[in-house]
Amino acid sequence: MLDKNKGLSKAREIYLNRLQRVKELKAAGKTIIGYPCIYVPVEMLTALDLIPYQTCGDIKEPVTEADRALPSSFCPVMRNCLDCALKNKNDFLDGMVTIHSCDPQEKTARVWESYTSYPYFHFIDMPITVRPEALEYFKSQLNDFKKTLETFTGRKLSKDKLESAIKFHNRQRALVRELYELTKPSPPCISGTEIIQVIEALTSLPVSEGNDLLTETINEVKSRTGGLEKKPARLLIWSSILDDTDIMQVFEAKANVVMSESCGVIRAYRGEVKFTANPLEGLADYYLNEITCARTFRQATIGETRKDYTRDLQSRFGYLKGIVEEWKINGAIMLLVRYCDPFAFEMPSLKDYFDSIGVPSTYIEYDYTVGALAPLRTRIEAFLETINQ
Amino acid sequence: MYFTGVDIGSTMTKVVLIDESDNLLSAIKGPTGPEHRQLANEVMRQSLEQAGLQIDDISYIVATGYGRLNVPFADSQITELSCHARGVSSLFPNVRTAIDIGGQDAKCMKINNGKLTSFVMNDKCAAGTGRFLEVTAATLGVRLEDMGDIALKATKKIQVSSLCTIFAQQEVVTLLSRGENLENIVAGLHDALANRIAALARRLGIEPDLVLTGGVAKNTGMVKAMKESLGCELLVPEEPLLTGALGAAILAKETYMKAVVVGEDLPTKSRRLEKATFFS
Amino acid sequence: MVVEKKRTINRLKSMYPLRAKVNETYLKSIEAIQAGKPAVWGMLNFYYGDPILKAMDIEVVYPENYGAIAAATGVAQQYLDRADAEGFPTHLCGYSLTTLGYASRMMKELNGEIPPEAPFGGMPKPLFLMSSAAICDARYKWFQALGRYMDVPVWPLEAPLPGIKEFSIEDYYDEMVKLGVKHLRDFVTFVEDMVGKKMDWDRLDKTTGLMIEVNRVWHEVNELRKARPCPMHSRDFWSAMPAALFLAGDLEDSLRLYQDMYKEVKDRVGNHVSAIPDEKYRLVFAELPPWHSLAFFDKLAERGWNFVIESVGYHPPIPLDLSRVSDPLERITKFSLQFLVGYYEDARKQNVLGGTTAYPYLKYAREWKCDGALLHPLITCRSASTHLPYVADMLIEKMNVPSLSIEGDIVDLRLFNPEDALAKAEPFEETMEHYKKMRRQEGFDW
Amino acid sequence: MSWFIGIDIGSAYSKGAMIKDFEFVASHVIISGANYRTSAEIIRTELIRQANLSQDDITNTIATGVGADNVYFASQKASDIVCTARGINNIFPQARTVIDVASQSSKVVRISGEGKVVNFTVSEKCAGGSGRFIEVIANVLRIDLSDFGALSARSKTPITFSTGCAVFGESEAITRISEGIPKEDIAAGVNKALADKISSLVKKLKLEEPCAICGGGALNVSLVKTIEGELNTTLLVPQAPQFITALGAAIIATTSETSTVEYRS
Repeated sequence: MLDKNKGLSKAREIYLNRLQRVKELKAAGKTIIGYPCIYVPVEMLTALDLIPYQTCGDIKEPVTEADRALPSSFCPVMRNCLDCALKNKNDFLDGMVTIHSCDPQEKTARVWESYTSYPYFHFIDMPITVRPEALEYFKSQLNDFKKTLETFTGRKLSKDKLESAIKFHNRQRALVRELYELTKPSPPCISGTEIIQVIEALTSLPVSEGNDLLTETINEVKSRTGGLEKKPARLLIWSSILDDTDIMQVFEAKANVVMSESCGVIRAYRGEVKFTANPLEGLADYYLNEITCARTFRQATIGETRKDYTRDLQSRFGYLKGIVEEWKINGAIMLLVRYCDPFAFEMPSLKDYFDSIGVPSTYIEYDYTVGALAPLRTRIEAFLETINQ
Repeated sequence: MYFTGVDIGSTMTKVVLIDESDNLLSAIKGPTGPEHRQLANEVMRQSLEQAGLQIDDISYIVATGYGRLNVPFADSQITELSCHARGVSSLFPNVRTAIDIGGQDAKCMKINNGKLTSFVMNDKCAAGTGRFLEVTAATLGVRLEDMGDIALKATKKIQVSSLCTIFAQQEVVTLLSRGENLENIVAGLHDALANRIAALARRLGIEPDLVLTGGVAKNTGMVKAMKESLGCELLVPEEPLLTGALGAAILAKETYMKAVVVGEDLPTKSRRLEKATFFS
Repeated sequence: MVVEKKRTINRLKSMYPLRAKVNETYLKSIEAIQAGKPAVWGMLNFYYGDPILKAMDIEVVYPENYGAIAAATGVAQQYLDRADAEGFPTHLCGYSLTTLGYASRMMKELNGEIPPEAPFGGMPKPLFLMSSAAICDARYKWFQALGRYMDVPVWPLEAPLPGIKEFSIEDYYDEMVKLGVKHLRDFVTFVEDMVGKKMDWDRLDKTTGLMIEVNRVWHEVNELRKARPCPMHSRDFWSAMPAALFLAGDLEDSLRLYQDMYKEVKDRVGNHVSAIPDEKYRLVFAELPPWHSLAFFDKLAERGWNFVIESVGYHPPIPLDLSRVSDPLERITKFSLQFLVGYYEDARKQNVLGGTTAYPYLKYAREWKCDGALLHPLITCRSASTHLPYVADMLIEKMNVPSLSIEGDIVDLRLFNPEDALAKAEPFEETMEHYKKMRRQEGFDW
Repeated sequence: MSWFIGIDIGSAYSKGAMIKDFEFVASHVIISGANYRTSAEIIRTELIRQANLSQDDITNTIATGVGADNVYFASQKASDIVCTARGINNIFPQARTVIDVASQSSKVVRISGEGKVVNFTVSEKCAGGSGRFIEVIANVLRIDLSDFGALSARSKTPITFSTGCAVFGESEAITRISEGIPKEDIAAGVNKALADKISSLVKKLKLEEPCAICGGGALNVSLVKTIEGELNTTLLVPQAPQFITALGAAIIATTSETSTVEYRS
């Protein structure tokens, strides 16, 4: 008999009502700070006993308010995200931390700040390269973030507070990776849909509660008997964002999705923050170097004067090879959210890379609405028909 | 033994009935209404009537197309891509590339001895589908089936925006109010669509033999435009609308025969043609 | 029926020699390139990289501009289709798709030869690619994507994008300068390695000084346009800007010629000479103009529409005294930063925190006394369009200045429909009249 | 005795209105088709027939709409936005905002007491913001356009459309049908999608009440209701909403006040 308030069922419940817990915490006198992008160093919020809450759009909500400030040919995720804010769905927030991870994030952040009036609002700039001076600059940006946080809370952000926060969040990253170990068996012990529910729950919980949820979930899934239905294909999904179960269910109807290289799934949990003399160094390095989002300009050798496409692909997508082998992937879906430029420019090269490691791949575009998922179903099924013969 | 393929497309529903040696016993076409199930039952009934058979005579039934999930009596579903690939290659054994331009989407398929090996599909932007011609035909007050012949009468090329159907439509309006001649505008529209689809096909890489199928393949002006923008020969089936249903029927036969060979018994659906209706 | 083009706009005499000089040098550089002189593909980089390449005497071609040329001469479509076929989503920046299609044609089909159909001498295979983080993501991802077609090194120029409020944090500015200077120093080393010769620092110093002075004078010219009636039309701005924005042409010539423009405009102000016959309405234009149908501005001029200020993305930074900064790289950095942050203090005072590229339009409307804004959102150029709805909202909210939005595109030129635009002119005049009254009632001074 | 005609050649429909002493005496609508010139003639003939007059009885004719250039017998042409403003002002002088839901685009115009344009906005080119969306879906659902409103009014659970491409709204509808969604929910979903687009246009412009609605879309009761709900206001609906712009043109004809501008470029 499953405990309704533990593990997967709890995750599902929170996923369906992400605001519930933060609103409780708010009522209990906690300070809730929103952030729209995984590039925001949540450790710094946790360290000051602030509750990080990832604001996200609602795929089922048609955009009406955001038209006032953003055109329709714009990242539908951020349009939707802002729309929810302008519909006062995030009014419980005590503040927002935004970041220049990509144009839509930056443009939306400024409009957001201009149309709302949270007690606290901060914008972090972010360089595009991983060059040393860029890293230095990013560190200084995090330091400025620290300053405004301290002014807002009236508390000092001490080194040990920050380090213990980093420990908690590293622990969370480790647990998510452990959860993903459970998709390695065939059939996998946990579905992509369930994982989305867990991750979306994490991004709306204090880190410690999130870690408990993860531990419960891992134990529950390990103790599962029989596992899931074995489907004819083991898929990898590569996307900018994948935070809704509707689309995941379309993928999982006839295949097992065993790895989702995307925001809303594993991207924020791949690496680990290193402990450095000044913790901000470790944070800057992790967020700029470790997170594998297409927004960062990577090349084989920094400032190279010779260029070689093969090595270039390696430096941009090399990490996928190990994943493909360990998780025995036999098909990859390159999922593009419409108008996402950083990922859109990547697509042909990514296909080159998948071809080079012998993984069949297919390109799918979607506009972050539940509107027309059926044609998408046809594409997936046809793709599976091609790899299963 | 008899086998049936049912293809419920966005605009047309087709049924093909064959025997074990691929003889075509009946082929039925009818417009797809909002009530798929009822229609599936109806076209199936007609097709049986035409072939002089009872529903229980059919050994295996495969459904395909948008509405493939709404065929109550179908034994299994296969996507229209695999079905088109199979159908086209049964008509043209040497086909390597097939282009299907439907009302809602356009598909380009790579085919290797009857099997779909890879594909690209446009279902996100109407500018690259048959819908492009339907919408603009409506704006021009011209019957869709006449568009092709009108295009062939063109005296000069007009460039029409291929970026978006809505834009093209507004451009047509402007061209009309400027008094541009109808034939040239229509030809411009065909070129715009052909270029979009040619680009889609190039994404996949074109190898001969190249076959054009789907409703739009009946449009002579479109076939000409496609040849021009692809710069190569095009084969067109006599009944381009039926290749999907035909492929489904053949795949039904192959699935069934394979099962017979390995001696497994296939799960089959009830053969009752209930008068199900959709919006009851 | 076609009517012969009427020239209603009273163009500046002094603009023509400047434009001629720029074209002349452009042709020279094409010849040089065709004679085998190495060239670099560059992104409009808001001064970070250009003075360095200029000081090293390296020819630069700008794929963004070439995209516009390809569109105007009608060759763009084949490159767009090609990029589509290569698997680049069609909703990407039209200029980038044109370039990618061009590169694919040049490298895959003509093994490095310039395509015969390419207008204006085409773009040769570059020595390296200089992209920029400024303004939009496409501008560095696009050059990275070119790696599919040619193994040439890419240098993405960093360009900080500070927060408007955050900008006032202690040391914030200094850190941006630190980044810029270190980054440019490494860039210089990179360029030295690529061309195999050393930087002539005196020359860089001189080039930088000239760049700053040219832009200062150019800024002063545009300040004069606050006069009523406005002496200089946006058409003249767009014709004259490349010398300051891309440092096209010889900087000493450009300086002299901008000074001549200053004299003529000043003279017009003195004699109340207007850029159009009868200035009824003063408008601000955003962002990229419809290059292919600029005649449309004559039509509007006939109705008394004067375009008195425009396109912040093309405007010189608000002048900043850098005479005491000795390191040219630091001067370049501060000058480039000024392009954005020059507006920040004012923006903060007005508490307009949205879009760094949005705020300047409010300043324009207020100081150039605009009755309306003509917005030109572009379907496949998000960076020049996404801030426009916000601009419109702020203009009407904060100063009762209405906006008219006319959609277009950078490559699919047919999307811009002058008839449609002109059909909206009449109601928009009623709108401008209404808000003129409103402004008076609410105590605005125009 | 003097009669005035306004002719509105839209990209889908052509409408004509004839007035005498600012009162409707005749009106007529046809599908524009490919030859606007002929459409204009047909309308004029019909208007004159209805009022049994002869051409010489017509004092002045003003043309508007995308095809205005083809109305060779018009003395001048006027912007459709101005015409809509004048037209609605003639019927509802109290109206300060008017929503025009036409086949190809929707527009919102704010107007002064004198029927002058205060401000206006037109739906984005590439967006499901026009009445065409409804026509297309009605066709897919095989229902008469006039029943569309009544049908969707029956829906308890309207579906959500991704209000992106108007053309692809159709694929979505078909998709939903194949998923087994009832007709009325799809119809209601379309109305909701269109109402969303329109109300965000209105919000963009800031609603000033009272607000009227015209154009073919105003005949769709459930669309009107949905918009009323989203803007939380009561909309004034004229008897013959699709003729408002033509009426405005006729009114302008009475006081030939409009600039003659050479539209060609």
